Amino acid sequence: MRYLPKSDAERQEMLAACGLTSAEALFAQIPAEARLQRPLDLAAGISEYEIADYFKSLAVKNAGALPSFLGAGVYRHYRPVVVDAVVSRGEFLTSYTPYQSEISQGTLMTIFEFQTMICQLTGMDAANASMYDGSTAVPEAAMMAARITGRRGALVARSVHPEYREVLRTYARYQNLPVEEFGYDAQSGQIDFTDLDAKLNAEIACVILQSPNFFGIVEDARKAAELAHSKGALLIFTFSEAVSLGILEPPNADIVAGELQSFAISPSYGGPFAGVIATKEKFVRQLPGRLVGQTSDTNGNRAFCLTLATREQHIRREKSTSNICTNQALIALMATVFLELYGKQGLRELATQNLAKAHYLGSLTRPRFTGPYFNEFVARPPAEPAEVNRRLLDRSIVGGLPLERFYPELAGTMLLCATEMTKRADMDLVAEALA
Amino acid sequence: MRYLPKSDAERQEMLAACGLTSAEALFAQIPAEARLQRPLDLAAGISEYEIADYFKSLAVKNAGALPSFLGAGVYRHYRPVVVDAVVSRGEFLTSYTPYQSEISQGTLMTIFEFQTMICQLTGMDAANASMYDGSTAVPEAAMMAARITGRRGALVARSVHPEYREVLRTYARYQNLPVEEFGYDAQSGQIDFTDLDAKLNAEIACVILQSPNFFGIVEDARKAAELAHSKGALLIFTFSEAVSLGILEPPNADIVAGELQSFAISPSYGGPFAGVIATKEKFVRQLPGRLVGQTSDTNGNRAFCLTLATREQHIRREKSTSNICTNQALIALMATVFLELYGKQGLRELATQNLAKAHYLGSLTRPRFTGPYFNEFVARPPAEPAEVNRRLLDRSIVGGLPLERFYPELAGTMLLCATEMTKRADMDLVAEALA
Amino acid sequence: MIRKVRSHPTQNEDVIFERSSPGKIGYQLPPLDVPEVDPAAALGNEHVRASIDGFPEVSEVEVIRHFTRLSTWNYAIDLGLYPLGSCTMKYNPRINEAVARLEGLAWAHPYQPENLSQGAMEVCARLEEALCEITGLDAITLQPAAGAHGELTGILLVRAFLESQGNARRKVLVPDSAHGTNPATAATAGYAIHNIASNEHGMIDLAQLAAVVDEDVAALMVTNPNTLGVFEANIVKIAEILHAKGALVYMDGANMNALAGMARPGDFGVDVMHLNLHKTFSTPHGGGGPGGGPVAVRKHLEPFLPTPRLARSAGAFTWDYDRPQSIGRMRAYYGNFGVLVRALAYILAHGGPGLRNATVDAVLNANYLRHKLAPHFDLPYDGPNMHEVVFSDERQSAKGVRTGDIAKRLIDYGFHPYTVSFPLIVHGALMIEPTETESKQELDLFIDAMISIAKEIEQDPQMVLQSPHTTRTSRVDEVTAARKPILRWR
Amino acid sequence: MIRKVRSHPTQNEDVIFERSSPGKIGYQLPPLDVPEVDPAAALGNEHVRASIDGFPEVSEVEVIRHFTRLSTWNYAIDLGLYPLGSCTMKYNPRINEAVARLEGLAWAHPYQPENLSQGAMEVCARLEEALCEITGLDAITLQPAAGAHGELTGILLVRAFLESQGNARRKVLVPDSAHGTNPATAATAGYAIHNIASNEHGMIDLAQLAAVVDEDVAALMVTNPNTLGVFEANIVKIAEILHAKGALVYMDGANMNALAGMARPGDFGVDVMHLNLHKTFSTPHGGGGPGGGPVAVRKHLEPFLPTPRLARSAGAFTWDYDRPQSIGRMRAYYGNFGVLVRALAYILAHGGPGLRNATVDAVLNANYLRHKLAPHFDLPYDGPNMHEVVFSDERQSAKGVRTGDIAKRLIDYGFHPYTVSFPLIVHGALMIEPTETESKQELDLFIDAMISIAKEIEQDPQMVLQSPHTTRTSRVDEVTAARKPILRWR
Ligand SMILES: Cc1ncc(COP(=O)(O)O)c(C=O)c1O
Ligand SMILES: Cc1ncc(COP(=O)(O)O)c(C=O)c1O
Repeated sequence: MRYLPKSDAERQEMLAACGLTSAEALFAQIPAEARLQRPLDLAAGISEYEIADYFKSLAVKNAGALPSFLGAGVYRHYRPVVVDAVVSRGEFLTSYTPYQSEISQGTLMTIFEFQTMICQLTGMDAANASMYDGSTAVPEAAMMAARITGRRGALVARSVHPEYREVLRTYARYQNLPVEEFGYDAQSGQIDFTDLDAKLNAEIACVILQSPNFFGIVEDARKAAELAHSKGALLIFTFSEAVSLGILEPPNADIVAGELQSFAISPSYGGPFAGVIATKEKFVRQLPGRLVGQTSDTNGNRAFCLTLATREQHIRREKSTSNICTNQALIALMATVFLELYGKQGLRELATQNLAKAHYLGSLTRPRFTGPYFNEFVARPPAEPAEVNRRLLDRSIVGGLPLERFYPELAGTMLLCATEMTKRADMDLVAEALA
Repeated sequence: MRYLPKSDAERQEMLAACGLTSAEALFAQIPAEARLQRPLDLAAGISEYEIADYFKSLAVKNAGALPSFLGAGVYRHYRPVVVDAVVSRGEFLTSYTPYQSEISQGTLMTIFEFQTMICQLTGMDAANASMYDGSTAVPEAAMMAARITGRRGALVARSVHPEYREVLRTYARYQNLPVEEFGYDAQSGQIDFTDLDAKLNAEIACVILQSPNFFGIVEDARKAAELAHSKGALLIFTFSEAVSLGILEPPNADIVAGELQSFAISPSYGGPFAGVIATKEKFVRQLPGRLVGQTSDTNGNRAFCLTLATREQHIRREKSTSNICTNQALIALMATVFLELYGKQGLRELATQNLAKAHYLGSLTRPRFTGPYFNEFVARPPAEPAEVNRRLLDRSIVGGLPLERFYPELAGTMLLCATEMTKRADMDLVAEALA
Repeated sequence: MIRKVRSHPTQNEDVIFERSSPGKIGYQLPPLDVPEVDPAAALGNEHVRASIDGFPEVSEVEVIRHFTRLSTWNYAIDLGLYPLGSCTMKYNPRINEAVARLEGLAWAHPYQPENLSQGAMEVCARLEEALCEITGLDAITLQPAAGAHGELTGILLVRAFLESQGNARRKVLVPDSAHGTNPATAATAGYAIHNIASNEHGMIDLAQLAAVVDEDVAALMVTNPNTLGVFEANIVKIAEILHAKGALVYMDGANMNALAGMARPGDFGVDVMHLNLHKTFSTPHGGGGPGGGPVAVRKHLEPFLPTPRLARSAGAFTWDYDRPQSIGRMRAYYGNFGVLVRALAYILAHGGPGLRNATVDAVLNANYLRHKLAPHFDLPYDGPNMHEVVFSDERQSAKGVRTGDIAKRLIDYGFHPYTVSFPLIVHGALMIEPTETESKQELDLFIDAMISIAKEIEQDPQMVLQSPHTTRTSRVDEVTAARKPILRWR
Repeated sequence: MIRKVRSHPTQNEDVIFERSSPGKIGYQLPPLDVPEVDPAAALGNEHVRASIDGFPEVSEVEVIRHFTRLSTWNYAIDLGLYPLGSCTMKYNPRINEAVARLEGLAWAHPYQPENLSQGAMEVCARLEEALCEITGLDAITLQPAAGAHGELTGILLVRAFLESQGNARRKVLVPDSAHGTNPATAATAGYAIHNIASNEHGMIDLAQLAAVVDEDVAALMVTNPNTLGVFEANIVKIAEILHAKGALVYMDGANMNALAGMARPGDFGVDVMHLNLHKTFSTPHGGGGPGGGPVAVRKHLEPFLPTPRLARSAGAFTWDYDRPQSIGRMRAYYGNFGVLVRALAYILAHGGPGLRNATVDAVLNANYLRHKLAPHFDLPYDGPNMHEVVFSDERQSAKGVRTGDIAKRLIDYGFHPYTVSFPLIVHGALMIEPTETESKQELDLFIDAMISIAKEIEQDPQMVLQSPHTTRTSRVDEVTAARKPILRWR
C-alpha cells in the first residue's frame, strides 16, 4: 500500500529480528475472545484518483459555490491564497504540539504573534493559543469566572448565539454552574438591562454577552461591564464575527471568549474553526489551554516555549483549569497569516466594507430591530422566510436564516448577512424578493 | 501595493541616501524623447479576489473538465497531488538555475535523478536537464546530429507529429539543414522502409522517427536504426506519449528527443511542458542544454553541480551547441516526482492500463491502420469527423482529432485516444457515435 | 557519529511587529460597489474604535518570507521520524488536504438547507458507518473536536445513562498510567477520581479492581493498549467486573492504531470510547490541532448522544434535533467537518484489509525498536508491546542524564524526541511510538542514534546534558518563561 | 558579524535509487474497467520491454520526505534577497499559481475546439494587448518558451523581413556587453557575429557603430538598459544609424523591469524585441524554468510572425493558420500557456500605475545599493544606473580574492550571491539586481554583509577564499565534475 514504506522482504527481516516468524505472533498478547476473527466489513482500498472523484461527486451536491446571505456565526470572507500557501507547508502542517522548543520555534513564534494580535484586537493582556471554537470557549470562560470569583451562577444573554448557549448548558450541567438567561429589548435587539439588573445577585460569577450579537447588533458592552462589576460579577464578552473587531471599540470585559472563523477560515460545514480566550493580567493563571511565552536560550537568543503548564491536564490532571489538550493550532495559524496580511489598515477597511454592504441591503429591506448592526440584521420578509428562500434559490441564491427555529417569538423573520464578498446585484435580487 | 514592501517614508529615506529628491530623478538618464510621457493605457491594479474571479470566469468557458478523447501529442493522465505539493514548495518554485552549488543541492540532486531515470527509460547513457518541449528538442537533436556526422541532411518520417515537423523546418531553414520527409505505409501506418531506403544517402545526417507515432502506432525503431547506420546516418528517436516507455522496448537510437508531458504535466492548453534529449556516452559533449554531474565538496561529501558548461552559450557564445538558457526545470521536476511515485511497477501498470483502454475502444470501432498501437489510433467514423464530434459534444464528450487538417489523404478519419482516465461508459458512447 | 543531518544556515526572522512600518500593505479589497457608510454614524461614535495599536503593517512578500523562514525552524513528519509516544505521528496523505479544500465542501455553510448539504452529510454518514465497524460499537457522534472533548462527551453520556437508571454515582476509576485528560475530564464531568495502580505487568490488577468497584463507581476509564503499549489482557474480565456492578467501561481510544482491523473494543466489553482522528486516522496535527474525537457507544447509550444526530428520512440525510434524552450539544454545528473529510479519505484509501496491514506494520515497527534498543535502555515492563514501547532512563540517570536530556541530544542526531516522562508510572520514561509509516531505513538510523547516545552518556555525560548543540536555538530557559511570563509582544 | 542566519540541522537524504527496495510502491491505479490486454500479443514480443532496470521503488511518504528534505538544501526568493544581476528575481505572487491551476485552464487541451477554448484564448488576447501597450510595439507572438527562444524568433523575423526585401544580409552586430544567448542566437539563425566594443560609459559608441553599419548588417542586438544597468542614452540615434542602412534594431528585453511604464522600446526606435515573463512579469523561475519569451514587433514585421496567430472573427477568438509570409512555427501549440496566465495575473494585479511604481522601486533599490556599496567596491562605470549595478573585484583581487569568492562568502551571510563574472567587459564583475520586491531592511542587511566581507578580505583573505563555511555542502569541486563527468546514478 502506498502509505506503507516497506517491502515484504523487509517485513520478514524485521520479524526475524524480533524473533518472530509471523505477523500474527505480534498480536499474541490479545486473547482470542478479544480478537476480531474476520476481516473488517469495509471495501478494499481505492486509488487516489477514485478518492478525488468520489469527493468531487459529493462536493457538487452542496451549495458551497452559490452566493449566500447566511451568517449567523459562520461568515463568508475572502481567503487570501497566501493563507493556504503557508499552512500547507509540511513544517507547519505535519508538526506536533511544540513541546520540544529547540525544534519548534517556528510554530512557537507564530503562536506568540497570534496571542499578541488577539490582545491588540480585544484590549486584553493575555490570550491563549486557541480553543476548539467559540461555542466551547464560552463555557470554559464561565468555568474560569467561577474559579476566579468563587461564585457559581452564570447569566447569559438570549442574544448570544443559540448554539453557544446550548453548549454552555451541556458543560454547566454537572459542575453546578446554574445558567440563567436574560432577555433582549424587543425594539433595539440589544440586551435588556432591566432584566439583567434584576437577575444579577451575589451568586452570579459572570454575565455573558455577545457583540455583535446573534442578530448582528452591537451591544453596549461597557455598560454591561459596569453593571456586572457593580455586583461583583465578571463580564464575559463573546463574538462570532471577528471582523467586527476591526472597527468596534474593544469591550472592557474581564474575559473575552470568541470565534475567529472570519479570519480566513473556510465555513467548512461548521468546522474546524478556532476559538480563543483572552483575559486580564491578573487572571492569566486561570486561563485554560496552551500559552506560549518569550524567554531566551542558553546563548541569550530570544526564544519561545509553552509555559504556565501547571494549569494544564498533563501536569495537574484532575486539578487542571481544563481538560483541553489538542487545540486548533493550524486554524489559528490561518487567522494569524490573515491578520498579518490585512494588518492595521486592511482589517479596518474590511470591516468598513462589511458595514457598508450590510447597510446597503438593510436600506432596501426593513430591519426588525433598531439597534446598530454590523454585517447582518434581522429582516421581516412579506412572505414566509422559507418561501422567500425557495424563491431566491430559484435564482441560485442561498437566502438567510429563518429565526423561528431559535426564537419562536421572531417567527416570520430571517437573519441576513452581507460581507465584502456579497455582490450588489445579488443584494438587489434579495431586496426584490423581500419587497 | 501589496507586492511592494516599502512605505513612502522609506522611499524618501532611500532617495535621500542616493542624494535625490524625487523618484523622477532616478530616470534622468533616459532622454526625454525616449520617455513615455503619459501613463500606460492599462486599468488600475485589481484585488486578488477580483483576479481569482476573472480567471474562474475564463476557466468555465473552456472544456477542461469534460471527458475527452483527444491525444495527438497531449495526453490526459492523472496527476497525483504529491506532484503539486512538491513543486509548490517555495524552495523549488522560487529558486533560480542552480549555478551556486552550495545552496542549490536540492534542485541539483533532483535533476541528477531526472537525468538518470530518463536514461533508464530510453536506454541512453546521458540525458540533459530538459528542453522547452518535444517539438524544439527534435530540431536541436537534428543540429546535434549534423555536428556529429558533419553531414547536413535530415530525413523525417511523415508519421512524426506534424507540428514537430513544422518546428524542425523553421529551425533548419537557415542552417542549411535540408529536411526531407519519408512516407508511411498506407496499410500498417508504420514508416515506409522502401521510401526511407530510397532517400537515404551519404548527405544524410539523421533519420527522425517517432514511436508511438502520430497515429499511435509503434514503429520498428531497431530496423530503422540499422538502416540509418548502414548509410552512416544517426537515428533520432522522438516520442510524445512518454507513458509508452513503461512498456515499449527502448530504441537503440543515437539520440532520443522526446516530450514528457504525460508524466504528471497538465495539458495546460499546450504548455509549459518538458522536452528532453538523451544520447550515447560518446556524443555527450554535443548535447545542448544544461547537465548536472556528481562530484564532491571539499569535505569529501557527495555533491552535485552544473557541468560541461563549455557547451553552453554563456561560455561559448556563438560557438555553443545551442542558444538555450532557461529550460523547463520545474516541469521536469513534476515528471521526476511522478516517476519516483509510480516507480518500476507503477509505470508499467499505467502503460498496460492505457493499452487495454485504447484496445477496448479500438475493438468497438474500426482502426484505419493495421500496425500495433499503444493508447491512440486512427478511426474511420461513418460520418464526417466534425459531425461525429458535434454529436459527442451534445453528450458533453470531447471527441477525437480530425486528421484531414494534417493529412489530407486521411480525410474522414479521426485520431482517438484513451488513457487510464477514460471511463468505459464514455468509450461505449463514442463507439455508438462511430457505429 | 551523526549520519542523519548536517548543519546549514537558516534565516533569522524578527517578530512580525518588528518588520512593520506605517503604510506598508499586504492586501487589496475590491472597490466598494455600494455607497460608503460612516462607521460613527452607523454604529455610534462610542462603539467605533481608534486604529488598532501595534497591529502589523507589512507587504505580501514579507508575509510569505516571514512564515517560510519560521517554518524552517520546525521539525515535522515530512522531514522524518516523529516518535512521540501516544501521539501516533504518521504520514498525513496529501490527497486528504486536496479533497477537504474542494469548494463544495470547504464553502458549505452549516445552516444551508439540508437539500443543499447532502454531500457533506454523506461524508458524515460514511465515516460514522466505517468507525462503527472499526470499533465494533453501535452508534457514534462526530461532534467532539478532539480526544479530550470526546472524553468529556463520553463521560457525560455515562452520567446521563446512569442518571436515567436513577443514580449518576460518584466515582470514576482511572489507572495511574492514564493520560492527564482522563482524570481532568472525569472531574469536569463532576466525578471524583479514584486512581488504581498498575501491576508489575503494567496492567490493571483484577483483584485490586474487583475490590474497588462498587455501586458508587460510574465507570472505569481504560486506555487499551494502555500508555505502556501493553494490551490489557484481562479486558474482558475487567468489563465483566464493572458491568456486574452496573458500572460502565470507557475506553480512551488514542491507541487504536494498535488495534484497527485486529480487535474491536465493542467485542471486548467497552461501552463507550473516543477515537483520535488526528492520530489513528492520519489527519495532520498542524502544530497542535485541529483534531477530531468521535465517540462511539453501545446501543443502550445511543439515546443520550449529543444533538443533532444524523438521520435518514425518505432517502435523504437529515439532522435530527428531537432527542429528548440527549446530553445536549458539545459544540456548535456538527463537528470538525474538514477533519472528518480527511479521516474518511484515509479510510477509503486503506480500506478494510489496508487498515489491518497498517496496524501490523505499526506494531511490527514498535517491537523492532524494542528488540534493538533493549540491550541499551532499561525496560521497566519487558512483556510484549503493541504500537509503542516505553523505556526508562534508569541506567543513564546513574550518570546524571535523564530522559529529557537524551531527548535533547536526539535532536542533534536529526530526530524529534520521543515522549518524555510519560506515562507517570515509569520513572524517567522514554515513550516511543514509530507508527507504520516509518521505513526500516529510518528506524535503523534512529536505533543507531539511540545507541550512540547511550555510549556518549558513558563517556561524556556533560556533553549530553548541554545538548542540543547544533540547533539554531540552544536549550530554552523554560523556568524563567514561567516565572516571569511574557505572553505578548510589546 | 553574521546577522541574517544561524546554523540548524538539515536532513540528509540519499539519491532516490538508494532508498528503493523491491516491492515498495507509491501509487495505486483504479481497477481496470475493460478487459486486460496482453502487451506481447498487442504490440509484438519484440516491442515489449523487460522491467526498467534500476528504476526506483519507494512509497508515497518516502517521496514526500525525499523532496521536502532536498528542498531544504535550496535557497529561494521565499527565503530572502536573490540579487542575481540580469535575472530579476522578484517575488512570485501565490495567486498566480492558484489561477494557473484552475481546472478549465490547466486541463484545456490545445486541440479542443475553438468554441470550447475561448477562455484560454482570451488570456492570450489580453496579455498580447497589455504587452503591446507596455512595449509600444504593434504586434506580438506568445509562442517563444523563453528569452533565448524569443531571440531566435526575433532574428528569424529580421531575416524573413530582409529576405522579403531581397537580401537577408550576413552580419548581426552584438555589443561585447551582451548576454551569451545573443551571439548564440544570431549564429543559430545563420548570421555572422560582429562584436562591438562599449565605450568608457559602458554604452555603444556612436562613431564606432556608424563605422560598421552597412548594407551587410541585418540588425543590432541591443540590451537596454544594457547588462551594466546603464540606459543606452543614444538609443534613438543608434536606431537611426541602423535604419538609415535598412538594418533593424533587435532589443533584448531581459531588463524591461527598468522601463515598464517609464519608457517603451517602440518609442525609441526598436523594431523587434523579446520579453522575459519569468523576469519582468514575476513568473517563477522554478530552479531554471519554465519561462516565457514573447516577441513584439513593429507593424512591418507582423506578417512574418510565427503561425498560428490569434485572431478575432465574428466576435470570437480563432487561430489563424493562413500566414503565407510567416517564418513558420517556433514550437508546437501556442506557447507556455500556464506561464502566460501567471504573467497576465501579475499585470492585472499591478495595473498601469502599479507597473510604473514597481519600476521606480526596482531602480531605487539598485541605486540605493550603488550608493551604499560604492565606498567599498570598485565601480568600473560610475554613471547613474537603472535596475542593477555592476561592481568589480579590483580592490579585493589585490588580496587574491575574486568575485566568485566574495559570492561564496555571501552565502555564509545568508544571501544568495549576485551574478558572478558577467558582463564579460567588466573584469571580475559583481552584478547586482535587487528588484522592487526587496524591503529596505533586507537591503540594509545585504549592505552590511558586503561591507563586512570587504573588511574580512582586508584581515583574513584566506578565510574568504575557503568559504562557504556554514553550508551543509562546502565548496564543490566543479573541475573534477567536468573532467570525469558522472551524469547519472549507477
Ligand atoms: C492516551 C491519550 N488520551 C487522550 C489524549 C487527548 O487527546 P486530544 O489531545 O486529542 O485531546 C491523548 C493525546 O495526547 C492521549 O495520548
Ligand atoms: C540579458 C539576457 N538576455 C537573454 C537571456 C536569456 O533568457 P532565457 O534564459 O529566458 O532564455 C537572459 C537570461 O539570463 C538575460 O539575462
